[in-house]
Amino acid sequence: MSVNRRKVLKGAAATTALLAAPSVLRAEETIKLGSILDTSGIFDLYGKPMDKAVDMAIDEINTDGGIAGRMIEKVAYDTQSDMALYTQYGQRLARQDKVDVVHGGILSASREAIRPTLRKNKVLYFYNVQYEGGVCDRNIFCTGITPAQQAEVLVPAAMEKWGKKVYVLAADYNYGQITAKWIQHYAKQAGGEVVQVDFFPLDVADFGSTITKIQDAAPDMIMSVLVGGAHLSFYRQWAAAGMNKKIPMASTVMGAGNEHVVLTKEEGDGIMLAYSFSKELDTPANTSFLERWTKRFGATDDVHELAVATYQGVHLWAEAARKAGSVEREDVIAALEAGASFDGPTGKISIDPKTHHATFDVHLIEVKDQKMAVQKTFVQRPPVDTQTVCNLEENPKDTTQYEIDI
Amino acid sequence: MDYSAVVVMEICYAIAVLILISAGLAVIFGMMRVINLAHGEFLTLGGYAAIMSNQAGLNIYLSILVAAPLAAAIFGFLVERLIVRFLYGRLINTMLATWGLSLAMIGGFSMIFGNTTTGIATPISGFALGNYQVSGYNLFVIAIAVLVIGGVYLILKTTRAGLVARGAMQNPEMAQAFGYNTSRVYMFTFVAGSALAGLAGGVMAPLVGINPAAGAAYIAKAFITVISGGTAVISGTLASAGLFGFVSQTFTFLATPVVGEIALLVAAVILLRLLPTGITGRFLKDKV
Amino acid sequence: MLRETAFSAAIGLAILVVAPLLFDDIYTLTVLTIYGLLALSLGFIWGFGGILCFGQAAFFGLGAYGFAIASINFADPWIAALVSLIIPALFAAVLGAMLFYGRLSDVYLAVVTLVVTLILFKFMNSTAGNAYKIGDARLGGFNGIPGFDTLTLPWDSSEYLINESLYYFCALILLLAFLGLRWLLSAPFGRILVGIRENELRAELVGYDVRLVKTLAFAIGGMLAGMSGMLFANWAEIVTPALFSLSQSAEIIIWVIVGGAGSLLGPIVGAFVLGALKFFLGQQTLVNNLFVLGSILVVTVLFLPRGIVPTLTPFFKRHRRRSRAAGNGKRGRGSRRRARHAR
Amino acid sequence: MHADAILETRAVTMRFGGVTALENVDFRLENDELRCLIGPNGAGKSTFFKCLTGLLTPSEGSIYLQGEDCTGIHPHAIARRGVGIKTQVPSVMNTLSAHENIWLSARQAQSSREANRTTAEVLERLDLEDIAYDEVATLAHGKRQLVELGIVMAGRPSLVLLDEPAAGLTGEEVERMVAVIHELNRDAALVIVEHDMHFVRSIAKTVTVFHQGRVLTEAPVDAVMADPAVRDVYLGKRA
Repeated sequence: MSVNRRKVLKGAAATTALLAAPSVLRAEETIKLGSILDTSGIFDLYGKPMDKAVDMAIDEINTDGGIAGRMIEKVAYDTQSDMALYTQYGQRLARQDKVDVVHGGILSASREAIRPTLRKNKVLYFYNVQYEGGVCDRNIFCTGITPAQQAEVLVPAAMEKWGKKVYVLAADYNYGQITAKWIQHYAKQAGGEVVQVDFFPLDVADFGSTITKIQDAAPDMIMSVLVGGAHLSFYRQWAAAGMNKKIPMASTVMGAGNEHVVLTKEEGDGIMLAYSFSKELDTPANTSFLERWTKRFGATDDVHELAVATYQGVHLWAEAARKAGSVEREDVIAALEAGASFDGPTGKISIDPKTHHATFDVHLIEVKDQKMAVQKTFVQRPPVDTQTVCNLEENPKDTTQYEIDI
Repeated sequence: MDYSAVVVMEICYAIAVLILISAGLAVIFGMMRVINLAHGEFLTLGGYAAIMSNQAGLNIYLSILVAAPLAAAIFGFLVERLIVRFLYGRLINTMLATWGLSLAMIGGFSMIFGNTTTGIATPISGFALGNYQVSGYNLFVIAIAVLVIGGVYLILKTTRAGLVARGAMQNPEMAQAFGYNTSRVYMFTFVAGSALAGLAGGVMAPLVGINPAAGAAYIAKAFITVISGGTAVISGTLASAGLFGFVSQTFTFLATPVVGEIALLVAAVILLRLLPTGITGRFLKDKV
Repeated sequence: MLRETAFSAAIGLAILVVAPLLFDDIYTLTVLTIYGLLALSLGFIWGFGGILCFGQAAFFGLGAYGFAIASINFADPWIAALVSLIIPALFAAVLGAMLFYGRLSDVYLAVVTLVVTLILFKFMNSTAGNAYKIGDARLGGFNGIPGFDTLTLPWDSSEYLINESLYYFCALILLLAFLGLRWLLSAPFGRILVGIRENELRAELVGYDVRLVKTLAFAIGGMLAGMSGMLFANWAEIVTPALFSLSQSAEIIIWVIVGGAGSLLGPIVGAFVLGALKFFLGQQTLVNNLFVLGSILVVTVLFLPRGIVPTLTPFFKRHRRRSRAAGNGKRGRGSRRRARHAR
Repeated sequence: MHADAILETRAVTMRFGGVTALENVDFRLENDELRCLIGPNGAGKSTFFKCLTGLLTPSEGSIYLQGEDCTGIHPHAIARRGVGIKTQVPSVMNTLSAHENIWLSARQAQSSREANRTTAEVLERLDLEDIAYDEVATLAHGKRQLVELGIVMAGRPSLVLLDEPAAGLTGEEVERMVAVIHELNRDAALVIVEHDMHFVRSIAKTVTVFHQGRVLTEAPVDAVMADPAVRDVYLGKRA
């Protein structure tokens, strides 16, 4: 199927290329980096800082002399938190703007909306977001943290501290479902027991009955995979009932949208997390990164995991392009598979050639006083979940997003 | 035993929330036959007002109970004068115009406040009910709902203003003939409805947090509750909030929150199929 | 009549053929055409049947999901296309029968259609688990269904309808739908439908089964919306629960009212103009898109309650054809109100 | 049992909540008969009409059309059995033309071609040809009454119900109405609710008097007008 389609596309691309000859010449001068993010609408609390991160990374690369002497130019579209617009702008980036690489996409649905388009048009794609894992596609690099990378660190640590009975609350979509499975997997491995898993659609904001149910089950700890603005209410209502003093909690997502700053100290304190980035990570690289961010944008209030992943994603791509001496898709892929790496605020980040997912440091974190205090660092964790299903070295033609069965 | 007490309290709480979020819409619909589809954003506005004034140092109860309804009332006044008053008697047109207003307000909120969810901590701590921890703020919400319903009832039944309002709504020409300015009555009614929406937003803010699109979660439920209740403000809202609160919480406890929400919606469809003009369109006709 | 139809067909064809030359972005043009069909479906039942459906997105979503699911399960995408027409039409017929045989009108009708859409939205959103499967198709919950096979040329199953060919296919369907509805409105069924919009009671008292006629019109509207959903699925190559969302329904209503509910052309124009506007607003960050759309709706309702096209028409057409069954939305509402009082 | 009447009601009772609007109404109308219903406001005449057209279903009792039990069937089904009604306030399709209004009624049971012919005929009989293509909403009250009558005629009914056909008409228009009514009566039985006794006298032979939801009396028009009980009802002495 895709063969024929590609043929048609090639034909169409050739005709338009003829018509657009002058712009091809201009493209020799600058490198076009396509950015496609929700910088308005309900997901803009993720998208806006990511957009800033793209700008900052591009400027830094250009200040360092660009890539092989060529400067990078950003071509950005705001998808307004509307999935239909991803398809539209994705096509535009690939077919009209003819960018050399695309960074962006936030929700998994948005990534899936543009991934086929970019693959068919042979435009390299970087998805720099924490997500459920399992995408196996040679054209895409996923530099965000995946569930197993968090759960393998978080679950044993939390169980050791608090006890064996775990109650899981998860957002009812792909990410939540898959992360919940990994939590169950690692809980069992550590000799514990998951007493109950409850799923909540993303717009549920009333958790009264759930809090009662949890008390009825009397677990030793809660694992929260609750996502987004509505689910934030859970932490409030949990604290309002006084439960935060009775049953401790760990989470794989809380804090990714700076939830720990929105919540008060009383509501947030003591929640255990695992991320690759924390503002409180005390390394020279991170300190310098935050200083540069402050200098450019005034404050670091909005920096979060996804913004840093995006920043590192852009740099990682640039590093590979420099090594390859080209921004051609195949050259960049080869350089990344050969171990191109970037030393960013979270430490070293490189690509696992089998899965095109990233390997980086993961930190165990505790929320203290609206800050993410780093407890312990686990160096260079590979994407173990995607590795169980994906091997691009053996099947380079694979394009599936696998649902990992544990 | 403790468990059933907690469940009963949760059901009461669910009903109270429905009453609170619907009251403003019900007053406006019942009295003026106007559906304010920006109602959800009026709630959001109340929520922002409460959060902002609290962050500015105002006492939390004053923020919730005074600043929130006041802000919504002022905004409601502007909306009535600038938009709604040109559309009286055109139910569908008011719905469309206020829907537009609702979208514009969501856009406006995002431009002003950004899309981050903000909130304030609940001012009342939890307490133990037997073996269970229960949120004390839930009781506060229930109390406010009771006060709101009681207040609206008293105003409509016993005060002169309520009498004039009821009269003007039932027969504008006659009220006008008696020398009452119906335009002003409509205006006050709309402002009062807006204030109730703002109050609800303020009361809910500590529980659910506010973001620009937060109103969308309420408007559908409030709309359904009010229409299913019919045009009688008090008895209609009480009846449908009671029914839907009970149904949704029961199903939430038996299954999951989604099942609870879907049960509420299915109940509404069945109800309207059986009683096409709402509960009070069929029963309790002469009640307020 | 025939000559006029041929004339408008020719003009429509010319516009749709020329459009790609003027508008360099065929991909966006395609989706605008699809939105045009969606707006047309609501414009028909609202403007001519007097049925304001707050849940047109439900049929749109069902068409899109119907296609995606059927395409995964059946080898031939054209079978899937057929399925994606039948499902929304049937669903609309059943829902319509429930509404109209239950004598629901106005705001009550609005509530029920809205609630049904919400139920579908919430349901689709909570189908992320493995158990939600139709045949080989996982429903996917919030993330939707990606990666289904799209339409191919009927005579050559290896050539996909993409880019230009997809656009021309969509444009053709839009044109056919437009002409089909024009014909329908001049046929007895359409005239009866307009009569019912004008005075339901009277139509009933001369012996028309109002419930049946409205149900049929509603089903036709549902089918057209489903068809646009099917095309959308082909265009986007992914379907998500957002298709069922309240904001999707809102957008359809805004297209129709801004374009003008009393004509068939109005909704299409509304969809094209506002769809394009939304697309261009995405390229700037100064003003929030929702703010602009919402303000446009408020201003339209206040100052142009009949919409763009019916307001402009008199300037082009000095005198109306006298026997035409067309009216305008505003008056229609008034007489419906009277009809209700009479009952 | 004698031949089936075109309309017969047996013990029709209609209650709204606690209020009884009709009580045990027995009414019989022969083919080709023309009957007037009179009675003070609130006597139940309009409710009775609503029951006959199916807009209301009687709480008790039954309604027979040509011997067939039609209680509780839907208004459009009753219309299809040949019952046409002109309501008190003209119920027409306001933004459509007179032609379209009448055509829609004719088209219900006729083919399009036949309906065209019927429409032309009706327009001619009612002398509405010059305004046939005007929007009905723009017509004068009297013309709208005629358009509604045209709608009724085009359906070729066998039973016509007229609710106050003379209300609001000028003297000349009343005369025309009387003529139309007589013409209608050639093919159909009629029941006419009317207050204007003068008008009643000029058209009806038999009159049925409603009072407080019951049939008070049923007699030739002159006898009714001489009946002191009827006069009391109208003047309210017994009320």
